Amino acid sequence: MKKLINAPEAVLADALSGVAAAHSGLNVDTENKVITRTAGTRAGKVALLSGGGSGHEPLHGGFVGLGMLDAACPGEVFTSPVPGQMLTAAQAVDGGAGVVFIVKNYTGDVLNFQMAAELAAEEGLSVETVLVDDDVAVRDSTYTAGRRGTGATVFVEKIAGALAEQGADLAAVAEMAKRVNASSRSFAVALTACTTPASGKPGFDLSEHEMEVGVGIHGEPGRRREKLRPAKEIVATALDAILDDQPLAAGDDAIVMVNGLGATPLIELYVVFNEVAQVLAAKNVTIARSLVGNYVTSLDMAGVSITVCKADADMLALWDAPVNTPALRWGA
Amino acid sequence: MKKLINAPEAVLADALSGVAAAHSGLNVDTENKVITRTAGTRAGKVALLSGGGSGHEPLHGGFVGLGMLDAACPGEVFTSPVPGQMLTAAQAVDGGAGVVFIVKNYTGDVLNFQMAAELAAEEGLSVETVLVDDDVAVRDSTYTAGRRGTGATVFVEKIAGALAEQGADLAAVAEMAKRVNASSRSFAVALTACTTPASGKPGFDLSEHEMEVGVGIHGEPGRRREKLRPAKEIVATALDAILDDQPLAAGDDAIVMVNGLGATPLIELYVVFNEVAQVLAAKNVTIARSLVGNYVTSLDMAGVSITVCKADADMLALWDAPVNTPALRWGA
Amino acid sequence: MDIDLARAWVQAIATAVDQHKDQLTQLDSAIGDADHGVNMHRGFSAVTTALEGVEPDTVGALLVKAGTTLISSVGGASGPLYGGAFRAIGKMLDAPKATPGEFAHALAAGLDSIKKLGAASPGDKTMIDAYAPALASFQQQADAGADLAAAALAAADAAEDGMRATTPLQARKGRASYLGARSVGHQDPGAASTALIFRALAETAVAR
Amino acid sequence: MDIDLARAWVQAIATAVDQHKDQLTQLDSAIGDADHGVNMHRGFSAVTTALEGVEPDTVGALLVKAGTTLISSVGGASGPLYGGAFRAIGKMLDAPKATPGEFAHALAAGLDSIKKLGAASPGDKTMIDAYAPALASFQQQADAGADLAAAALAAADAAEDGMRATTPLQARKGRASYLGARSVGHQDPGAASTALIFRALAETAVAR
Ligand SMILES: Nc1ncnc2c1ncn2[C@@H]1O[C@H](COP(=O)(O)OP(=O)(O)O)[C@@H](O)[C@H]1O
Ligand SMILES: Nc1ncnc2c1ncn2[C@@H]1O[C@H](COP(=O)(O)OP(=O)(O)O)[C@@H](O)[C@H]1O
Ligand SMILES: [Mg+2]
Ligand SMILES: [Mg+2]
Ligand SMILES: [Mg+2]
Ligand SMILES: [Mg+2]
Repeated sequence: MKKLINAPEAVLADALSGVAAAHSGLNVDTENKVITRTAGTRAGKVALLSGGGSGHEPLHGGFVGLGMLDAACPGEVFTSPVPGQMLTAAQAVDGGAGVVFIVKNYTGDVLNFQMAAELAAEEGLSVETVLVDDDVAVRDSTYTAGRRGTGATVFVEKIAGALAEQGADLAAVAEMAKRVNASSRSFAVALTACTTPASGKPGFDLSEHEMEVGVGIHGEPGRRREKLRPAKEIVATALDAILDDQPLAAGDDAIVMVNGLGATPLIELYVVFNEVAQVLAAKNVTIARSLVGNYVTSLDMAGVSITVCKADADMLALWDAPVNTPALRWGA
Repeated sequence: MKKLINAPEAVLADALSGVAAAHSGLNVDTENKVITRTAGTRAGKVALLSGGGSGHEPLHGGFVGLGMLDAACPGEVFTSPVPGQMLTAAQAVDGGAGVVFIVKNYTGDVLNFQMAAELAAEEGLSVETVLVDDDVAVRDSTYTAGRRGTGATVFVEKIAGALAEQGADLAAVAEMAKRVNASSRSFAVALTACTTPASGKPGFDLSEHEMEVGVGIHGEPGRRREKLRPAKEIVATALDAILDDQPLAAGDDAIVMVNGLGATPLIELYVVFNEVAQVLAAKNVTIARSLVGNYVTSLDMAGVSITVCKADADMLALWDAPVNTPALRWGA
Repeated sequence: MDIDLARAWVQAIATAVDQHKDQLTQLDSAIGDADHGVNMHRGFSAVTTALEGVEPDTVGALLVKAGTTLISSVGGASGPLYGGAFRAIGKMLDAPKATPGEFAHALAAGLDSIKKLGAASPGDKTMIDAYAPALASFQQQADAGADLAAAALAAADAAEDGMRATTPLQARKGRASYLGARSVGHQDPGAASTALIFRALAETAVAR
Repeated sequence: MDIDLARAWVQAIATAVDQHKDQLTQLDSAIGDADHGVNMHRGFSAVTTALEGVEPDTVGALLVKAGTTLISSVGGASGPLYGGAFRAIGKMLDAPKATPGEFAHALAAGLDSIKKLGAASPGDKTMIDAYAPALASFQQQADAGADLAAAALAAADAAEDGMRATTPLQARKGRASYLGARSVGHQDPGAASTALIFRALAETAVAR
């Protein structure tokens, strides 16, 4: 294992200290592992709180700030945070208008956030939980754990965060978060496995000519292993899966994210984005807004995820609203 | 070689089409390989032009926009652009007040930009060339090619770009660019080699327990090979080299960049930043501004570069001025 | 079961988890996210610390504290599931001692908690596939009048059988479910840790 | 040297570069940035295209065009250096034909151009370490009255000797200089391509 760290067990604490040192706009409670805005929550503003295992940076801490999250709770690497973190965070950021928990759909995250929501309710806080489950590589079914939450989290946090900043109430913010999630689909492909600091070994072995298709963001293998193919074909596979589940019609607007999984050079992400743009242009779908870069990563995994959100005018306007976080900033 | 590409020879063209599709604020001349601002250069504003081999994204195309570059000329991967690109770009962005060429100090870049400057002069353009040579891993000497230009390029482009936006004249902008370069030092360490699309193989082999110390951004081996060490010790080595060459005194302000070389997870960059912050705090040096992320990359190399600029009040004010580019944005 | 034994059991789990940390993580690496050993280790280290110097009046108080500590230190899926289970077990044991029959009831409450929280059924390739057969064997022995050691031994054997039987299953819950048919052929990490928990119970009871 | 021979020479270089592309890139991978083969290939492919259908009146016009094309297509350090050299050679050959002595003078102008642009000296582990001995041998043969083929053969041998002699040197110019002492033990890629250029000259002249 080759990592720029001091010790596997120190990664999270050291990184949080680094976040604290780098971003004066963030307040990092290193003891409780809670990241909030230095400015705090405006009285009467609905607070947005998210969290999950670490190793996906900039998610979620990098999205704390004006127009997006009020608090992030980082767990250990690939491990859900514990209920106490969310309770501490919720109490810290509640502005009297309630707190929306944005939870990626993984059993661990769901259970820990659920317990936190119960504890918060006992403390008199109003909490609404929104599940993100956009990964079409996993088919939804009542008999399974359901689809994973991946790239759409960024869209949910940005758009619902903007609505909260505008003063919408708890129900409205939660409702918009759900709408964005319902409109978004993702699909990912990995060229290499990632290595968690604790395990020290890659999660799986891939030959020089193979890729894992339909991977999540926790280093698990994908739905199937295939021969590595040109970017154009990989994009076709991903967009087929996405558009099969959420058709887009000519004239539709989309917000598109081409996201690196941690070890993918930006030049390759632009190659991928070019292919996505061509496919959508051929369908007369407009890429109204886009992100190309590393937003929801998986440690040192090489690969890409593509997220497409079928966006309405409200979503686009909220997308354009000011945001000022370490990883996403405009208009502020 | 595992890359998200269509073919090695198509990488640059495909990526440029991707940049064009992703950023409406950029105008991409895919034929001549020139990236400019869609808005063009304000009449009377000094234009900033940079360029170099591709594979360092977001450098330079990702820094084209308000408050930073007017044009970027991407060469083939790790290969200087040709003079014709710079001539085309200079003619496109000259606003009547002249053009500053920001050139990283590599023989190829220097020669190609020099020829371009001659051609531009023949066309009646005023051109000032500023060399960036911040990498202290390479000792300066009149008998060698001199120090490499690496991370400080971002500082030079940001700060000189802000000054140009404020209406300063050609000499003043070039002078500020030189001052920023003279105040900046960098040092880099690699955990893995990178693989260029054309060669298809890693530039060197490193065992699981080794790192290359004092690498550049073109996949070349470093000054020496060492046993992989904890982040704290790596940072000590890098900062020793940097501060040895450019001492910082208690009370000094610094702009610090902890930059991933392409395949480094952000969580590790924060671990490194934390160590940098501790060392500088112990010297009572203030990290007045900072960047943590992938800004000057080396394809899929895992590793980190640290850049420290001893900043005066002018530089800090210009740093804070509005910037609106794909990779750096605030206040606009 | 009494307070000292309960404490010894929890400590034996901590020791077993410490010894099998890498193995649990490797199992989780194959079909999950490579953290189960680390999670369990972090949790039971915290439990050991939390119980130091604590002198509860009931078996239940000790186990509830263990469960609460797991919830507040593990994270992941296993934290709430195991934490909730220990809390449920503890809540049934509001006395300084418990007969094997009472303990069987408590263990049943633990399984119910896991099922309720995680919504998994036997055969979904989870910790339930070790826990359910272990509970059944324990119950059977207790019903037949066996002592704690004998019942726990039977439970540990059954847990290990159940754990091994997860290998051919296709996962329907937890992260392994994302792999679909590719989860077949790998043993479930949570079932493995459940087997450790029942083996620790057996060894502690036998040593008494 | 005449116009047809010059054209054949440039085409022979293109063929040689095509055949040795990977080898040049591998040499550059060891102590540079792994692009010299690709650079040279891009450049001489462009030259081949640029010269198609062009019927210059002088040897020089053809070589100047080759040089200009290299400058506008190669990039890197080798583009301006080789491009400038071919332009300098060409500028000395303002006629349809040149004697070996005149061609030697032109080759000398090419080396001067490289030295002037790159500020490298013999022994710095660059293309100069193949070019300079090649030029010296060519000059010597021409002075002794040898024909182009004989002079070019001697030059090609000397270039290859010079190329091999770069291996033990420590680089002081170009990217390889960044490696300091670690550049020792590797052959310079630019010296290798220079050897190809002189070997192509010899083979073309001999074939005539
Ligand atoms: N819904 C569920 N019901 C019961 N057990 C589950 C469920 N989901 C996961 N598990 C158990 O949890 C184990 C994984 O725990 P752990 O690796 O610590 O958490 P995570 O999956 O969040 O990384 C699985 O091996 C499985 O036995
Ligand atoms: N200053 C110089 N003078 C002469 N030749 C040089 C100089 N710098 C580099 N070279 C030659 O250029 C070769 C490298 O060319 P190439 O790989 O195409 O360009 P780059 O180094 O820009 O990637 C070196 O092997 C060396 O022979
Ligand atoms: Mg986990
Ligand atoms: Mg090069
Ligand atoms: Mg796990
Ligand atoms: Mg090279």
